[in-house]
Amino acid sequence: MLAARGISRRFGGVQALDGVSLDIRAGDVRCLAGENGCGKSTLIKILSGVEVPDAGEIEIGGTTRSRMNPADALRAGIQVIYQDFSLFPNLTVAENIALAPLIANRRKLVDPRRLRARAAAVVAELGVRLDLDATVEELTVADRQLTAICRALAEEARVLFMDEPTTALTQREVRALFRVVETLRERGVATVFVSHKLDEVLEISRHVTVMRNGAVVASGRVEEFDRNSLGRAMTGRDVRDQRDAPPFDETARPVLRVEGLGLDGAFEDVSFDVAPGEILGITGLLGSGRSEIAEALFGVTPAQRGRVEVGGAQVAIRGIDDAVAAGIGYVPSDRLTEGLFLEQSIADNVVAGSLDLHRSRSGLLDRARLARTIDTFFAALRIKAPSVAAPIRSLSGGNQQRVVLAKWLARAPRVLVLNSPTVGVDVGSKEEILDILRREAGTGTGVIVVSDDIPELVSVCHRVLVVRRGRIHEVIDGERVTEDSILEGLSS
Amino acid sequence: ACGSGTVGQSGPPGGDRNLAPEDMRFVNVVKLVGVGWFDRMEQGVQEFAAGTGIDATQTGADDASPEKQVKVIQDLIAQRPTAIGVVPNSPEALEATLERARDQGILVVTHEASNQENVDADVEAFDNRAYGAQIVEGLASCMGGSGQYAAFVGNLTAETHMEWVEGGLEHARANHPGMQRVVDPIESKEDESVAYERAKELLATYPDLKGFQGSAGTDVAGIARAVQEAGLTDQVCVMGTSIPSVARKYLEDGSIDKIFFWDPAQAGKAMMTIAQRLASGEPVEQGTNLGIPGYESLTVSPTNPKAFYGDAAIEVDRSNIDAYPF
Amino acid sequence: MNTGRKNAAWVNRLRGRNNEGVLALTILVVVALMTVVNPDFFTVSTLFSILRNSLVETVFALGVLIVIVSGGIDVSFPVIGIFAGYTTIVIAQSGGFDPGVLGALLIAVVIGSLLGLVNGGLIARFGLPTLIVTLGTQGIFRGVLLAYIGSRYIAELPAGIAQLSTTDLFVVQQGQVAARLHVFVVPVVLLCLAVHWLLQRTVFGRGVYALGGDAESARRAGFPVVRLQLAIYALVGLLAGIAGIMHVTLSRNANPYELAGTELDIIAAVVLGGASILGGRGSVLGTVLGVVLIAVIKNSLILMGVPGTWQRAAVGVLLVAGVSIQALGARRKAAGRRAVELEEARA
Amino acid sequence: MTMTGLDATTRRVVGVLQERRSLSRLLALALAVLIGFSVLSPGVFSSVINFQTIAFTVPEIGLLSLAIMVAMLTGGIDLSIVSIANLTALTTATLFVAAGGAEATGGHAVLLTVLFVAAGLLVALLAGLFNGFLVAVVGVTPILATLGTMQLYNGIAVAWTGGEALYGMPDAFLAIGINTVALIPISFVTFVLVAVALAVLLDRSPLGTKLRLVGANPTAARFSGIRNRRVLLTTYVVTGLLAGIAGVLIASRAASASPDYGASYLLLAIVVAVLGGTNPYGGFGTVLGVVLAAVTLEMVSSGFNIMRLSPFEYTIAQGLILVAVMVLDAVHRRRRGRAAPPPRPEDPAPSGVVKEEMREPG
Ligand SMILES: Nc1ncnc2c1ncn2[C@@H]1O[C@H](COP(=O)(O)OP(=O)(O)OP(=O)(O)O)[C@@H](O)[C@H]1O
Ligand SMILES: Nc1ncnc2c1ncn2[C@@H]1O[C@H](COP(=O)(O)OP(=O)(O)OP(=O)(O)O)[C@@H](O)[C@H]1O
Ligand SMILES: [Mg+2]
Ligand SMILES: [Mg+2]
Repeated sequence: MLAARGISRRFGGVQALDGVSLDIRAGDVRCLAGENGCGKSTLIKILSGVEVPDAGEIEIGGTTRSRMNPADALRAGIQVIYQDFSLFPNLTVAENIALAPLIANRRKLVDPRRLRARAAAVVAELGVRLDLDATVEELTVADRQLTAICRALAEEARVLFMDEPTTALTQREVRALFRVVETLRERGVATVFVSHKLDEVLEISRHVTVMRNGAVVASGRVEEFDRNSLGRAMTGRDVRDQRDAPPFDETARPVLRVEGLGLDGAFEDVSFDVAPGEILGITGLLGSGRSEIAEALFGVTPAQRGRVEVGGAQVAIRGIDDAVAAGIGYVPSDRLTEGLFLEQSIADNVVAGSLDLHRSRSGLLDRARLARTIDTFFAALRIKAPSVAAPIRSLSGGNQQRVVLAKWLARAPRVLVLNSPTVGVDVGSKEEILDILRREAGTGTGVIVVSDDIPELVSVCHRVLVVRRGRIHEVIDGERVTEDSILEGLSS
Repeated sequence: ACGSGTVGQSGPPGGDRNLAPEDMRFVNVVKLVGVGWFDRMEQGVQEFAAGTGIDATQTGADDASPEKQVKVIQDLIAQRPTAIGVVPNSPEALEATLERARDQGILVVTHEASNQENVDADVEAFDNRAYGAQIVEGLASCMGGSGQYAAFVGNLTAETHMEWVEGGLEHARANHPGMQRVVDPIESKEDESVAYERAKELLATYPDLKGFQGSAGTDVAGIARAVQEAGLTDQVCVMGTSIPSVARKYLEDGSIDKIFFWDPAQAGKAMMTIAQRLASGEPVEQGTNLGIPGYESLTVSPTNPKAFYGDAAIEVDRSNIDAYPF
Repeated sequence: MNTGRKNAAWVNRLRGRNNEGVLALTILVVVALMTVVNPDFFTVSTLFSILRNSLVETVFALGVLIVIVSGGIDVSFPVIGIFAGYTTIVIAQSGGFDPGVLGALLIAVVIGSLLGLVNGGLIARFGLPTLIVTLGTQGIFRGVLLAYIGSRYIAELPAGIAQLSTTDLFVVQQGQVAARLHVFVVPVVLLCLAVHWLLQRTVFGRGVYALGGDAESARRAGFPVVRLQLAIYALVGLLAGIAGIMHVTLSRNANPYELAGTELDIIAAVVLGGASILGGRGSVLGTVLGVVLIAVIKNSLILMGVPGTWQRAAVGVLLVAGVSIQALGARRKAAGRRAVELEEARA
Repeated sequence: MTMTGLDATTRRVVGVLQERRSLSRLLALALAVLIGFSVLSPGVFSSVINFQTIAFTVPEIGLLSLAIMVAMLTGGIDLSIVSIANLTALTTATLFVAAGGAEATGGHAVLLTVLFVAAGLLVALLAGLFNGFLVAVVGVTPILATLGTMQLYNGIAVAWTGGEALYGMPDAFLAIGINTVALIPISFVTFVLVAVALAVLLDRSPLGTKLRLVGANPTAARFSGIRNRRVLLTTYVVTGLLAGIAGVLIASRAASASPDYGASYLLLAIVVAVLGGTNPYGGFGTVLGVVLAAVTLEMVSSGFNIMRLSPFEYTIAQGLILVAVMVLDAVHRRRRGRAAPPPRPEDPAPSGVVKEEMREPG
């Protein structure tokens, strides 16, 4: 139905794809797995006409071509949920969903009522809740992802590519999506699914293709793989996956103490301590208030009530500046918007938060020290890039996230708050990032991980707070931190 | 230095070059090139060149900004012409540049800049205040010697325009006590549409307004449009500086009553002729006859011994418009 | 709680997607203030006069709106306008024929579109930054106009146009002064409606918004981005051509030195009208209000009795105040939206 | 290349590559212009006096272009620079007139000059601060804020002087604009010193990097603990000061101050800034590039004047240069072929990255 033959693509010094071949048959659900930067997205972009390959052929519906453009691909029935969504932030959800088909059908006029009706039908079919008249930029990341999914389903597709479609979704929405995939499969639509969540991969797909460094290294029926073998195929080594929360001094004075924190409409009466070296997890369903707590601690949307003590001294967090001054660092969940300067270099991104700490006595930047800092973190965090001068835009997700981490580690914060730190990060990188957190905690930093990735919480956290409806519902600690107990806390 | 009101007695600056006409090069730098007024001036310069055999040309910038004119003159300095004529956009902004030109032995003759310091001579078509008085006298006779009038200038920073307007106001105060100027001079930004808008606003604000004095060439045209549209062609007098090509249509339909100007061709010729006299060591002084209509007997300015006035103002109304084809 | 939310939504609706409401309110406040200072301000004649002063700017602003919404910027449009307007007159004169109103319009539109296509071609073909291209072409166009087509003031327009110059839609006699509404308000209103329809109801128009929202996404969604950009800049040129011939007609002469230099004012009016300089946002209504606000500010100072030497400063003060009110209003709106969002998250 | 030998701030960004390329292209252009005109008009273009002329004219436009560049680094623009320059000049001139400064000589004159220039620059600083206030605190889009203040500052200048130009500065002051040291105009020396200082500020101080980061992504800057408001305020103070220094040079060269000087500089300064490789949408730009661009355009303009070409032809040439440089760049980029296309300055950030001033509580 759609096939790639020997596709290669080079970006500057990076061989993103190196002779990749792939066959997609009607009714197949094929998973593309691989570490960050192994070329999954690039392959999808080439098959959907967004990127042009250096070499190789694309076979579609019996004809062979060396390149395509997006319109060709759309007309051939190829739909894509892009990793970065590729939505129009300034248009409404309805338009984002139903506009593209009009172009493919070469229509000239837009009838807003029909357009909205079409979008409504798609949203209903998927069984999700979306405000059709909201502009996409007002949406949460999860709703944006849903919008991107709906758009791909608006047209009858023959091949549907989903590049990490579930990163921001809740269980319930993931279920709904899987049901749709199943229906499409029955109708003969082929789906190519990319995800770093191995459980999902094993659950939804029929076939698995594993890529590494731009080449296919394993391919087969899903039954031939399990978590471990899949991880090994992707990374070339065994991926450790068990709980490892290094010990810390529980009696030490807390580095962070939060008492009675409250913000109208978001959370209420939130109190907890974090000891130096402790890794505290905060979890909850989407909309439970977990993210808002993190944002309040960093002063993005400050709390209205309650007190915060850092290192024993009370601090009033009225804005980001207060939080930074108090020694709090924050790794946001939306790293593209809030974490990174995409066009700027790795070097600039790493030091963006600590420029003032790198002054020499003259008040100018101490360039030697600055270079040392950059190189130290570039090496210590094992950021994969040709040089520190490379723009962030050219890095893979896992590496981008390491840069955001480096930015805060360079300030040596007393408390580091991370919001969904491993979203879209491959299993290998994820384990390395968690290791970085363990090491950082080892230096006496208090670490707070806000996440809904339960295995991840189990892996690193000493203690997990479960938030429901804006309140701390349960505190799970010590040996009780298991996937089951957290799931129970979330759903009970 | 020369309180006597004579320039050029000491011979040309930069040593006794005593050049033959064909070895001389004169360049006239105008406010901006391409517009009717300065095209007409260029004709004068060309006539001068043809008559004397001197290589005389005209140049300027593409808009009337002082900084561009400075640049044009500075670039000329590198070419060392014998003399430059300058019609400054902003006399004060040119002082240092003109000084540099003179330091390089270049003769400098200006026009429309009676207070310019770093010049060898300045020639004016007339005394600006007297000219302003002449315009307001015309307005007075049209308005019957009394009533409200308003005055426009191209820019509040344009010194000559301000002198015409103030000279006119003094004349009215002294001779026509019944005449009142209603507001400070209004700025048209040398833009006809602005003059039009302002005139409309003035007519709305001062229902008894009976006269307008324009200064920029397009002022009277804009004012005339406003007056005509308000149906007040016969009730309101419009006069001021302009050129026939701009004003012709309104003079013919009566919405402009009279325009005043001087012939730029003659002025350009006068500048070049003075430059030539200075270059060949002939003096210019009170009473000098340049042999150009309007410049047959120069008057020394009472305030600046290097500035000379002609008597070249021209009044044009419907009856004699056809004599001025520019 | 619920009513609070409804109120917030209602207030947001009133403000409009692009803050048009705040702008309208600002205009009302300014007009009210002026009327208090000088009761004579509030007359039909003032109204007509402000409308007339906004005609040409509005047409230019429509073009600027389209290009700004598409995420680009064009600073060459006034030069294109006067190029088209002046050249049309030169053609008529040298050809010794009277093209009539429609003929003149046609010539101007063709010239404007062609020049716009030059911009579009450079931008779309080579993927160049729009500001830089149009800065370059405005110099080229202006130079070509003045050097090779003409630099003289032309006082006599072809008869058809000359007649249109003084054609009014209607005239209201007010004491000594007659208030006239020029017939051009009709085509300008039609143009506004047409551009509104184009932007809101056609795939092309939504493509302009999509392009301004995210160019790469637009490409991925199958929009023919290159053709879209060509069309956008040609359209800006076309509108500039119309504005240029209108300007010549209204001023009853053709002066090639005019218009150049007004680009920043018009861009500012469009941005004031709620269009985002970063693209993707803006409306015809907002644009018209932006143009009108600036016209009100600039054309009422004599009526206000502001002395000549203070007029420029007064325009500055009013402009700064106007844009500040608008900015504060936009900020409130963002804050309001966040409150609603939080509540919904909890609900 | 050793990692440690690399210096963080100099090798920032692609940038690095891209900027170097645009710099070398500009340099090639400058040399071509220099050689071209020297051949076409031997003895005149390449004369000392002509280079001196160019050195006299570059500082004013160069400083104003640098001001535009600084504003563009943050993704903004400052349209009020020419008004600020004139306001500065008028302040200094007014003080000289009031103090009867024209007659001052020797040490007294020097003292007055220092004092009054400082006062002028203070006015420039305040004007810049007000721009910064509008942009950073009130949240007005820079193009709107500075369009308003451009009119406002110019209006204040007109009201203050009644439109007349002011004279009466002592020779000690005029020396700045007129005198030369070893054939090099003092104003050019001043310009070079200011440019070097600015380069140090932008490349070596924390502020420089912050400025670019705020321009690149204001939201991420806030989330990195950068105080956007303070950075923006400083930005517009710096542009104001640069404009102020330009104003001092203008006044000392023209021996006078007027509210209407330099109107044509505004668009030209924008042209020079973008020709010098500044990205109008923020994040990229170098002092060296802008200086090179200013010198190049001034040379072209001189060459055209000397060749007796009409100013209209120069306008055309200026536009052609701008477009040609950009087109060459684009073609070159394509020919490099398969390499990743450097992000177009215009490409809005990928979806999700909404370039919007970040929500700032309180
Ligand atoms: N436009 C680009 N310019 C330069 N390099 C690029 C570009 N796009 C991708 N790359 C590089 O190509 C390689 C493959 O990237 P790709 O996005 O396909 O990875 P991926 O497998 O999708 O990773 P992830 O799981 O993080 O999404 C990476 O090294 C990336 O840095
Ligand atoms: N002009 C339009 N504006 C908005 N939406 C449209 C428009 N035309 C079609 N659509 C929507 O796009 C969807 C797919 O288009 P398609 O051409 O298959 O529909 P259709 O029902 O066959 O239309 P038609 O009867 O006009 O041919 C339709 O469900 C419709 O809701
Ligand atoms: Mg990917
Ligand atoms: Mg159909």
